Amino acid sequence: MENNLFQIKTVGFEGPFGLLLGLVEKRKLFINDVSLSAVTEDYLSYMNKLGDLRPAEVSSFILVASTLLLIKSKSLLPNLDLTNKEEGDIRNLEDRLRLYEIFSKQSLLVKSNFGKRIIFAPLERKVQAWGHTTLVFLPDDQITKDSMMTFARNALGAMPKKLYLQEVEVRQVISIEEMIDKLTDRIKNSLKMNFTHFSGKGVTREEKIVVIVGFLAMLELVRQGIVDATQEIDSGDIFIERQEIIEIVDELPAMTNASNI
Amino acid sequence: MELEKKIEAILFFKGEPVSIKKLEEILKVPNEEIVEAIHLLNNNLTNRGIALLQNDNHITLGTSPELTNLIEDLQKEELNRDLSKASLETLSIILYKNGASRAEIDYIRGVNSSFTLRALSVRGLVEKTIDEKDNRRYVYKPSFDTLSFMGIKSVEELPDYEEVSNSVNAAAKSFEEEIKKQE
Amino acid sequence: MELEKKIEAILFFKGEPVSIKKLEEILKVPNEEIVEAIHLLNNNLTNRGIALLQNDNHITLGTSPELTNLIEDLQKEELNRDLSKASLETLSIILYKNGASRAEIDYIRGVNSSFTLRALSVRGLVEKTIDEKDNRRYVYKPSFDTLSFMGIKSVEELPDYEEVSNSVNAAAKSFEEEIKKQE
Repeated sequence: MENNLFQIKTVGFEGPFGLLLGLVEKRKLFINDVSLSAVTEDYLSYMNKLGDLRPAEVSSFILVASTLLLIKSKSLLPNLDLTNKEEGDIRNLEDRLRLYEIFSKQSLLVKSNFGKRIIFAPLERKVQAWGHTTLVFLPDDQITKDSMMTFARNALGAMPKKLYLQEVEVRQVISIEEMIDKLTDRIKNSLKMNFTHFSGKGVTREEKIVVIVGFLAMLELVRQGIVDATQEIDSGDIFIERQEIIEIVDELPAMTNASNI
Repeated sequence: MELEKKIEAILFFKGEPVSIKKLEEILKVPNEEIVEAIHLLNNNLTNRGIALLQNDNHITLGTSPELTNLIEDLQKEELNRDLSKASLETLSIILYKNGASRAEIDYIRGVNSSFTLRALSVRGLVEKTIDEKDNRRYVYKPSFDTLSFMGIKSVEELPDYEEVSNSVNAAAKSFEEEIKKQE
Repeated sequence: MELEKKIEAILFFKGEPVSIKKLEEILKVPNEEIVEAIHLLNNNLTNRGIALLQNDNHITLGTSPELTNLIEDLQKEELNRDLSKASLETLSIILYKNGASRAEIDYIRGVNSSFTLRALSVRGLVEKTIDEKDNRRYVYKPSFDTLSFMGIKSVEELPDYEEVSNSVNAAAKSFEEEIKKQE
């Protein structure tokens, strides 16, 4: 159980692709619509436990979730007509996940090679042409008391203090909420209208309905998560102090990208 | 005296990366001759105590990767070999793509990579430069320090480089439009 | 790897004369073998851009004597060039911090400063010394010549010293805290 919680956190920071890839690989599946549909519930239940992430991070999880919902809906309700854009989103997620898988694999190779064999640059030295060894002092008129003060101040001023959350992400989050609402409606309607499609082999109609109702409940949870995230974005300042980020990094053992690279 | 010897002397004197363009200026010979001479120098330095590193139109000299332990004992500073998962992913993208924009990295990883990129920059493992193909955007490139830590003389020596880089570039093409939208 | 290659790498890495006795210690082989290997290395380096210099039981690498003019020109050009913005910024941090490690400078600037520090050292503007508080690391200090060039006797005479210096120290401290988190 504890081990499980730790995993949620770890997988959590690796981002939506890390989580999704982990779930697919855990079932020893290849990346395709069938495997993504199979892990959608797992993905959503992990995601709902990521409540304490920043809105920007939550939004990247939600973006992926919305596509997974499409895939899942299609697998539950084969007569659900997807638009070209929706089909494109699904293909795009599969492709991106395959690309991420490549780098995820290579990063393990980089890890195992990094620092094993090292090529050293020469130490700092005053190499001279043949036979020359001179001690030099070569200043520059640009070095004055005042210029040094200005340069020091500028260097300090250029250190990052704020992180700007892209408005694009905020807008995407909101539209996903709308999308989930629409999707919920669509599924509900399909459920009412299309009982004939629930005659799969080995699965009774009742079982299918149980799956779909459970799925709708999960959608509602995700929708609620988005509402929380967007409210936070709407009411809060979209600038985040750098210090805050570092504190968050401190709280989550897996979120050490800034301090423990 | 042959050109490759002059280049060797210049690299030794400078003790830091020198651009091919700079070598053309110093030696007043055309690009092709420099490139040819670098090739010869690289051959001369095979199986020696010194190695030639090539990265992004710059070259530099370093100690042979086979002598890691010997040289590490000579230097007093401690080396940091730890990289987080986020850093490893980001660095792998930059290495195998041989330079990537932040939008591309974010797109591939599915998360915002700006902190990871800053941490990698501070450690000198990546360099932020203006994209030669499009001067309105930046690209992050692998640094000589990264090659050094990987014990390779150029990115082509990375494990599975050609294979990975081919499949990545093929895949990346279809994403180009979408990445542009995010920039 | 053969002994002469190891010696070549050591000499290249150190960039200063090394005694034969020191080589015996580092490589843990008897004097005769070192002498023999030096002989082989000298042969290898004949007709190359790098040459082996011997003097009084010390050896070092230098550029080939035939290339003296080329290297001297290069040196003049390097030393007469205006300092870059990066160099001036780095110098200002070293001044207001009154001694800073490379990692601290990198952290404040957000980029790797090793080549910049090298340029400042070569011109005698800063000095690299072992940190008295922690002998595993180096600190860069402003040279006396730099202070007198600005017409001051100590860094405290810099404008707004206390305020700016406090900010620089605070920045360096937040770096230290990040480092501690890793340990």
